[in-house]
Amino acid sequence: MKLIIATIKPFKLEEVREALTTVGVRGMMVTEIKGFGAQSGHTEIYRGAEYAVAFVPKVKLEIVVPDVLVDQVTSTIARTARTDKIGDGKIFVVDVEAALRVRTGELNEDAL
Amino acid sequence: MKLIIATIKPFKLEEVREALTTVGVRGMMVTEIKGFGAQSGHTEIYRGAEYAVAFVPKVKLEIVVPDVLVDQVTSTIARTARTDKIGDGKIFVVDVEAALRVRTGELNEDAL
Amino acid sequence: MKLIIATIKPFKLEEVREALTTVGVRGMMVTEIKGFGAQSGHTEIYRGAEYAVAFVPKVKLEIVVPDVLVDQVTSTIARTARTDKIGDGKIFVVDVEAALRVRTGELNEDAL
Amino acid sequence: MTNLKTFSGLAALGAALAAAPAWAQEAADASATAIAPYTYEQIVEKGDVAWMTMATVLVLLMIVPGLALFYGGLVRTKNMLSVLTQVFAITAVVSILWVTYGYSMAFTDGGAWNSFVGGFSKAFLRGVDATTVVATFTNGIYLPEFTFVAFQMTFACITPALIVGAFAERIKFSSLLVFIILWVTFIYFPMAHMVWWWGGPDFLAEQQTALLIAQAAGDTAAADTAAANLAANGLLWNWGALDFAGGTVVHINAGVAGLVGCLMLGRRVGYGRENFAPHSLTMTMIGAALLWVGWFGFNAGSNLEANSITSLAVINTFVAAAAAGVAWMFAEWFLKGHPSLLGLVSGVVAGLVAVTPAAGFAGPMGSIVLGIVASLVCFFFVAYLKAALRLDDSLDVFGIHGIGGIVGALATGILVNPALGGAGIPDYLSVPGTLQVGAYDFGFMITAQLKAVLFTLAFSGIGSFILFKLVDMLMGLRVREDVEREGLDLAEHGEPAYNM
Amino acid sequence: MTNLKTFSGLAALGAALAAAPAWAQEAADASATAIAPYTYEQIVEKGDVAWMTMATVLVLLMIVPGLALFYGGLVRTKNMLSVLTQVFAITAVVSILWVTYGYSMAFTDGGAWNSFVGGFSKAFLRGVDATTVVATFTNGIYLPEFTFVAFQMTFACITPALIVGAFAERIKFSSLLVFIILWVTFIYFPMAHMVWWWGGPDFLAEQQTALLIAQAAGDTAAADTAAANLAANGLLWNWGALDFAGGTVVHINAGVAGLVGCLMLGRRVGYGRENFAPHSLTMTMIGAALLWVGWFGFNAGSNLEANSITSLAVINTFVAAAAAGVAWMFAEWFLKGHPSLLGLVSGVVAGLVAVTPAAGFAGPMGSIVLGIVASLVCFFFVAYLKAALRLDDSLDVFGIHGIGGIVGALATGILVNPALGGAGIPDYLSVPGTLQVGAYDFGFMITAQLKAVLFTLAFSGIGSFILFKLVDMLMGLRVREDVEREGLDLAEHGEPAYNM
Amino acid sequence: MTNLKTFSGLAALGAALAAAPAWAQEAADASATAIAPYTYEQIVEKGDVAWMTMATVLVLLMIVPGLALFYGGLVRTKNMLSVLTQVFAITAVVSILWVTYGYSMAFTDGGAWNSFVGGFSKAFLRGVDATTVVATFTNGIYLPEFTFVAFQMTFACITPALIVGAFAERIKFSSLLVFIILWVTFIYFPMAHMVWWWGGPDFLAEQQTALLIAQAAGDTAAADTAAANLAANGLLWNWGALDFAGGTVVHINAGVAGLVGCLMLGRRVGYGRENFAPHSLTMTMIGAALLWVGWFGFNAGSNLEANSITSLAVINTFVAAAAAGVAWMFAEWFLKGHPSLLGLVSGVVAGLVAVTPAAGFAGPMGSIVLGIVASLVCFFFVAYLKAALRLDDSLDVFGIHGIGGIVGALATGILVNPALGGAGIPDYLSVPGTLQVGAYDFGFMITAQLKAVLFTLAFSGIGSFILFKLVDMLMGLRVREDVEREGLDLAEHGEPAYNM
Ligand SMILES: Nc1ncnc2c1ncn2[C@@H]1O[C@H](COP(=O)(O)OP(=O)(O)O)[C@@H](O)[C@H]1O
Ligand SMILES: Nc1ncnc2c1ncn2[C@@H]1O[C@H](COP(=O)(O)OP(=O)(O)O)[C@@H](O)[C@H]1O
Ligand SMILES: Nc1ncnc2c1ncn2[C@@H]1O[C@H](COP(=O)(O)OP(=O)(O)O)[C@@H](O)[C@H]1O
Repeated sequence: MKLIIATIKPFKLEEVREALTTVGVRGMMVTEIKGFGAQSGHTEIYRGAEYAVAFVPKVKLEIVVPDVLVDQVTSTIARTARTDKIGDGKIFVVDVEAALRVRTGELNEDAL
Repeated sequence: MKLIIATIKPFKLEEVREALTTVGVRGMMVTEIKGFGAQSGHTEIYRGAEYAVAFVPKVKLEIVVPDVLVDQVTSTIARTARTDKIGDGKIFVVDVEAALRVRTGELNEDAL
Repeated sequence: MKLIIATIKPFKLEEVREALTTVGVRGMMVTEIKGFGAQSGHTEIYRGAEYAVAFVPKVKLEIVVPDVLVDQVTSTIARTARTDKIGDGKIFVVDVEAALRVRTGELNEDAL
Repeated sequence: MTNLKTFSGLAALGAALAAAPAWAQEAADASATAIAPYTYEQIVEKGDVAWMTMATVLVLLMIVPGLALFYGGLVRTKNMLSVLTQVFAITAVVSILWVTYGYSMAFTDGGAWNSFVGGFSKAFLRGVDATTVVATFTNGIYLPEFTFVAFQMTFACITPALIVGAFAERIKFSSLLVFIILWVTFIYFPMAHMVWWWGGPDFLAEQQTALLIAQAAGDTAAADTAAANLAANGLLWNWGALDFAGGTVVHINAGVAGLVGCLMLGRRVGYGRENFAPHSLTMTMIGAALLWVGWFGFNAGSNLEANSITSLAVINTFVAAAAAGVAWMFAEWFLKGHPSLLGLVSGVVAGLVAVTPAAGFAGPMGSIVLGIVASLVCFFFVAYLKAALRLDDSLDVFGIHGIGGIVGALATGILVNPALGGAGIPDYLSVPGTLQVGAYDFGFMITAQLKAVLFTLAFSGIGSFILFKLVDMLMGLRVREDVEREGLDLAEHGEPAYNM
Repeated sequence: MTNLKTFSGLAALGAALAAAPAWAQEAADASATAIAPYTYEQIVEKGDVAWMTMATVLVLLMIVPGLALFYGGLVRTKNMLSVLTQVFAITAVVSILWVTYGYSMAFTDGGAWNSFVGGFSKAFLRGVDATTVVATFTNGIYLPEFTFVAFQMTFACITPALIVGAFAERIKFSSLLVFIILWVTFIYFPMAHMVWWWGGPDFLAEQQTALLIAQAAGDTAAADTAAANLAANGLLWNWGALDFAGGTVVHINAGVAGLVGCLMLGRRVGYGRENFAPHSLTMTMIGAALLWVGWFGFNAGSNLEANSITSLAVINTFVAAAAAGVAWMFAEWFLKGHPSLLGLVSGVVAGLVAVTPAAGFAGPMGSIVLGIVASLVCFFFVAYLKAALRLDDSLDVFGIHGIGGIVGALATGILVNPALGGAGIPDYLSVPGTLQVGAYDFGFMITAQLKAVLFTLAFSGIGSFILFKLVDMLMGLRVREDVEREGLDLAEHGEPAYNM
Repeated sequence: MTNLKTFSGLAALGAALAAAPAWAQEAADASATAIAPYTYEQIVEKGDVAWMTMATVLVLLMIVPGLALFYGGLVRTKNMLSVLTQVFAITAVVSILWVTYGYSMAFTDGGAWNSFVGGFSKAFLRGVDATTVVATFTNGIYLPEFTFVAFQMTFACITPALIVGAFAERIKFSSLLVFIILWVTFIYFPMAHMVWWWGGPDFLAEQQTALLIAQAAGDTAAADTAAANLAANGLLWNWGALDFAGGTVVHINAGVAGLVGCLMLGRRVGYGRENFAPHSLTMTMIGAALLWVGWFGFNAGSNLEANSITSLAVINTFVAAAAAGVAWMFAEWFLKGHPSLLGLVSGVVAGLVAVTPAAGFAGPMGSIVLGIVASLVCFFFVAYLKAALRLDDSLDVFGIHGIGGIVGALATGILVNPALGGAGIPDYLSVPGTLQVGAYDFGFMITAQLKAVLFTLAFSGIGSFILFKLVDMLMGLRVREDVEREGLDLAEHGEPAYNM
């Protein structure tokens, strides 16, 4: 199993989630994060005090999938999240050694 | 060392934290996330506009533990977080190559 | 490539980010989390009801870097985040198998 | 001196007199010998000034923070500041227009154009000072003109601010400001004049008496002058339309402008697919509550005096809102499964809108019925029809202010009937110098109200369309798509609402 | 005509007269020859109407958004909307009950039941119109009845809304609505009648004069009628209990009902283990501030006129709240280590509750002392006793309104003493047609206040118990455990408060 | 009886009379034979009481929740409660000081010290009761003294509360409380006395008449007494400085104290490096709106009566704020690229500050100009000069209240000119018993205003410095660095503002 970590633009979340459902993803964890990267943040001015905000709002997806699904999932995310503008995000893949479903005690791929 | 990633129901957090303390866990990172899975979200209606919210609030725990503790920790979480209702959550295990305590510079298992 | 997970004190974020930029880090994901560890939380009192809050606010950084940068990045974080008080945080290193930049389709180290 | 509001029995009577000297002649014959010219004093009472000052403050409270929060809570976090800024800026800009030329356009004689709009004789408040007064609805009782200027200023500010809800989350701020300046100038100030410009009870008594004397004396020229003076009111006032506190001028007017605006700007990006859920119903609750609180200034202040009718308007405003809130809540509970807070407060606002034209005319029981009916009609529109029409009136300006205003305006013509507990149609002419309750004529009243509603729909609808078009051609109405995605707060105003 | 509030010296005197004709006879003998029937005019002053209209608006501001936010901020995010909806819906429902039958039950003569409750002669506000008036506390000065109906309506709305804090985060919305409808009908309307129903100063002067004349003339029948009229007041009023603005009727009444409710519903899931910390003390601060602001309408409005006593009530209300806030803050700082905002505003509310029955009777220095004492007693109850008793009165309805109300009611009997700077006991009978300050009798006053407190505790306690039981049997009072865990907002109202 | 506010034409005249008996003698000769002692009645009108009661409530609304939210929204989340608690606690503490000795220090005769401060004759409100009255600005019209005590109490509460914005996010709560108690005692109460203590129109007419009679009769002793009485006003009042509602006493005073405080406490940790962005502009908007709403009580209440000048003050307050908001918005749009909400509301507050001393003296058009000018000056200070000076006046207390107050005070001297639409300089002496408009003398007026501004800057600046120093030595002003990092909420008050 692999843990796929993807960071995308927030308004793409719904679209990506739907696309992933169709390729068989049945669960994920979604976190609102602040992204730092090539896409630059905005500048805020409060009564003359300027703040350059280095971070932009992003959404991070964490999805554990069986090895066989990895390619399909990454390419689905890549396709759906893409807007061709800077800041579209990244996808990382990390190895997962074990998985467990709390409710049933099922293990590994059965737990996904 | 392993990184144990667990997603549980929010109201179980306090109970799980206490149980883990008793088996020797001395630290963790807790994040509020939106979970997507078999447990379905609710539907909200605003002046006639309906929104089916696909996500349910969950809490994600990330705990780095020495290899010897992995089983005990996962089973403790599994036992404590269980309500036998859909959405009880998952536990994933990922390998960690190194750890460091910022304050002291201690490394690996000493850092936990 | 490695995923460096670091948890630091919130007010150190800006300093750490700047320091990392100078050693060549060009992106990261930042999450506000609740940390549990040796640093104890505070106690709140509401009309006589006391709540000991076990968690303290922390910031979690997740940074994927080429293997060659790992040492420099961890040491930079360790140096900058350090205040010598309890709760300065930890750094963990996890192996990353693949990376992809959504916008361009670039892979692995090119994607960072 | 001048005054607001339509007392239609009288209007009808005045018009009839002007149009039918023969009939009037007969009436005059009977009593001619006894008639002396009508004289009167102008008394200003501090209790009235105290109340009207507070009423003015209450209407400002409705706008900021009231309306700003009510609307702001309903948009997404990323557009919160844009809505707050729009409401705040409109209030500031329009109040300046009001004292420079708006008051004059609404509340002076417009000469040849007097049916439609006033003139510029009081521009920059020229001639308005600490000694000038305006008439109330009671013979002999007057209000300092400054007090009236201030009270009516708040009405001019809130009406355009209501509109922004219809196209929230997508309009360009600069274009909105230009549109609003045009809209109050060409739509609001004339509408206020058409509905609320009249001479006041003493002026009418004076002219009516003069008419009778002239007729008795056979002095046709003097009779014509008096008859013309009796008819020198705003257009809708002369039609005999009743509007206690602004059902047509404020609510239908803003509702239609909103409808036109949301159609011309088009639907929001993501409409029907993305979650547009309110970012903070807490803020919406605060806003709705302050609207309710402030609305007592709006409705009961429109009585211009602190007397028992003021309190009647308070009770009507209270129970119509309450009944409407409860009605919406139960309708939603029954048909959609949950009694939501948003439903409850939407009902309250719908009830407040509907009772506005009726506040001093209906009785408390009539107001309860009015609240329930208006609420259910608005609920049906907003919860079913709007979705069916795929109308993206973001915050239901038309669905609540437009529809609620129409129901209220029509119902006012019914509930004013004393047989239904209403206050009856005011008649200042039969016994000049006193306020009589005129005979209630269902056909006349409902026609007058219907004409007023249709006129407002047409005038505001067409006028707003032209102005939106103009501004669109000049500078574009809508923000770019990526600005809309990012949110107007950062893109247009350079700040996020929250840094928590 | 009718009026509110207890002027006990007079009540005592009236009762004495009715009970002891012999004594009265003697008094009569002395002056019989000189007595003429008492006549009076009914003057309505616009300054009073202006103030009472604003006072009415201020009390609504206390409820929504005031109380709603004060309570809402104290619950967890997941229950925010439920509290807001409860407060809003109760206000809407009760206002409708008020105009349909509540006003009549509270403020009309109840015939045989008159000691306890009024009748239905003014149901649907029948007979109340723009010309009817009610007495104030000054001879000859009257208020439009509509004004009084509106002002008292807000009292009827806020009292049941106060109760919901006691069992917040666990009650079923439908059951709550049913309970509240029963509660105002069987507890609140009668209580208001028992404490505030009296004839007004002119009526009493008239009857007292008639009594003396009849006694001088030896006309026993007429004397009996007059004596009966003098005693035709509410039960607690006749006991001579003082309650300027509702210490018993509103605060003790709601506090006890809350206590009974929280005991019957049981503790919240997770009580003592989970963190029930307030989700937004910012909202609680806004609510507390608006309670303070609105309370001037509540307390100073209860004077019914705009005169120097109104301002005395303003000062008392201000400084009692301030002193109570400071006292709680320092007590907490000293005993718990921090001066918290929640402590400060809890003290302010406790002070406001305590000064309510005393607002027009005490002097400013007495009010400061009252604020401090009430605050410390409430603090002790809430911060120590409540925990010891494991009482889950979620938002301290009993701890603040119940306890604070009891302290205030008893203290009113002491602070009214002119020797302590108080206004003294009103006496309208010694010199009919004028308001005299009666002699202060500590034993009598403290007994009267104590009786009033105990009666309210018993009546409201037992009555509320029966009504809770009934509703529980009918439909269950409490939500299911998983609903409570998920939060009432989503489960009961289908919305979350925030989507940030 | 006593009263507030500077009517400088009269002050100047009074001073001249006292100083120049010879000149007065001549004046006296002309009319001596006809002069009778001046007698007058003291009429209290309920309309005035109604309005002033509401004005009092409105000023409290400005403080809590108004000012608390305006400031609170601008700080970081971790310091939210500290700001709310500071504002709330100051209000509570100062109100108690006010009734115990503050009112007496401000509004009684100070004997030998009378130019600078009053005495303790009314400490604990001794001698103030339901029958005592104070003068208004109209001959023969009086206000219950309780009403005046309550209204002025709110001014005493808001002024110190304004200061806390200057050193928000770093002051120790205990030290702040001690400082504020000292500050109101040694700075505010004397300032109020110096600017607002005078005898009232009837007292002046009485003394002026007595002076003329004494001079005609050649009774030097009596003439000297009368002349002394005419001059027995506060220092700045005698200089002829105009301050309708507190430009000097409240705004410059608080602004300077804030400036001194922020310099003495030093900059916040992280100044210039960390992001100090406001945590909730929504709260700031609510606060700004409530400041605007409540400011009508502040400015129009300062008229003490409900008449046309009240409404003039309402209009001026409305349009000055509006113009100032729009001016700041456009300046920011043009120079910084975005029209921000914070800019808009900052402008509104700057306009409100500036119009405060002018509210009843200027005309509406003058007020618009004043709003624009004051706003641009404040904008320039806050957006450019402050950054250049690296001044960490956290919430711009000096930049808005200090600077705006100075612009307003000076402009008042200009805009009062009837040639510019102003109300003119009041003169009660030329025709004793009536209010005349005195001749306008630019040089005199601007000098008087400038002297008042400079005196306030010096008195408040030096006095505040000494008090800050004292408290710093005694107990330290600033929290420890780690407390500042963690946030004052948890460290000082033991609670976080939000648990969402
Ligand atoms: N494949 C997955 N990868 C990552 N997280 C998952 C995955 N599947 C489920 N989750 C997480 O586990 C939570 C519970 O899963 P769900 O399918 O709803 O119920 P159950 O735990 O009973 O199987 C989800 O809300 C989500 O946060
Ligand atoms: N090295 C990295 N490690 C972890 N996350 C990264 C890294 N680089 C970028 N990111 C994440 O990806 C997001 C997008 O990256 P960015 O450089 O802005 O644009 P692009 O995706 O077009 O290359 C960032 O906001 C950040 O959240
Ligand atoms: N075993 C662990 N796994 C994951 N995170 C941990 C672990 N131990 C500590 N942490 C994180 O590190 C933070 C700091 O740890 P703590 O024990 O408080 O102090 P120190 O860093 O000085 O050892 C914690 O708040 C928590 O977020």
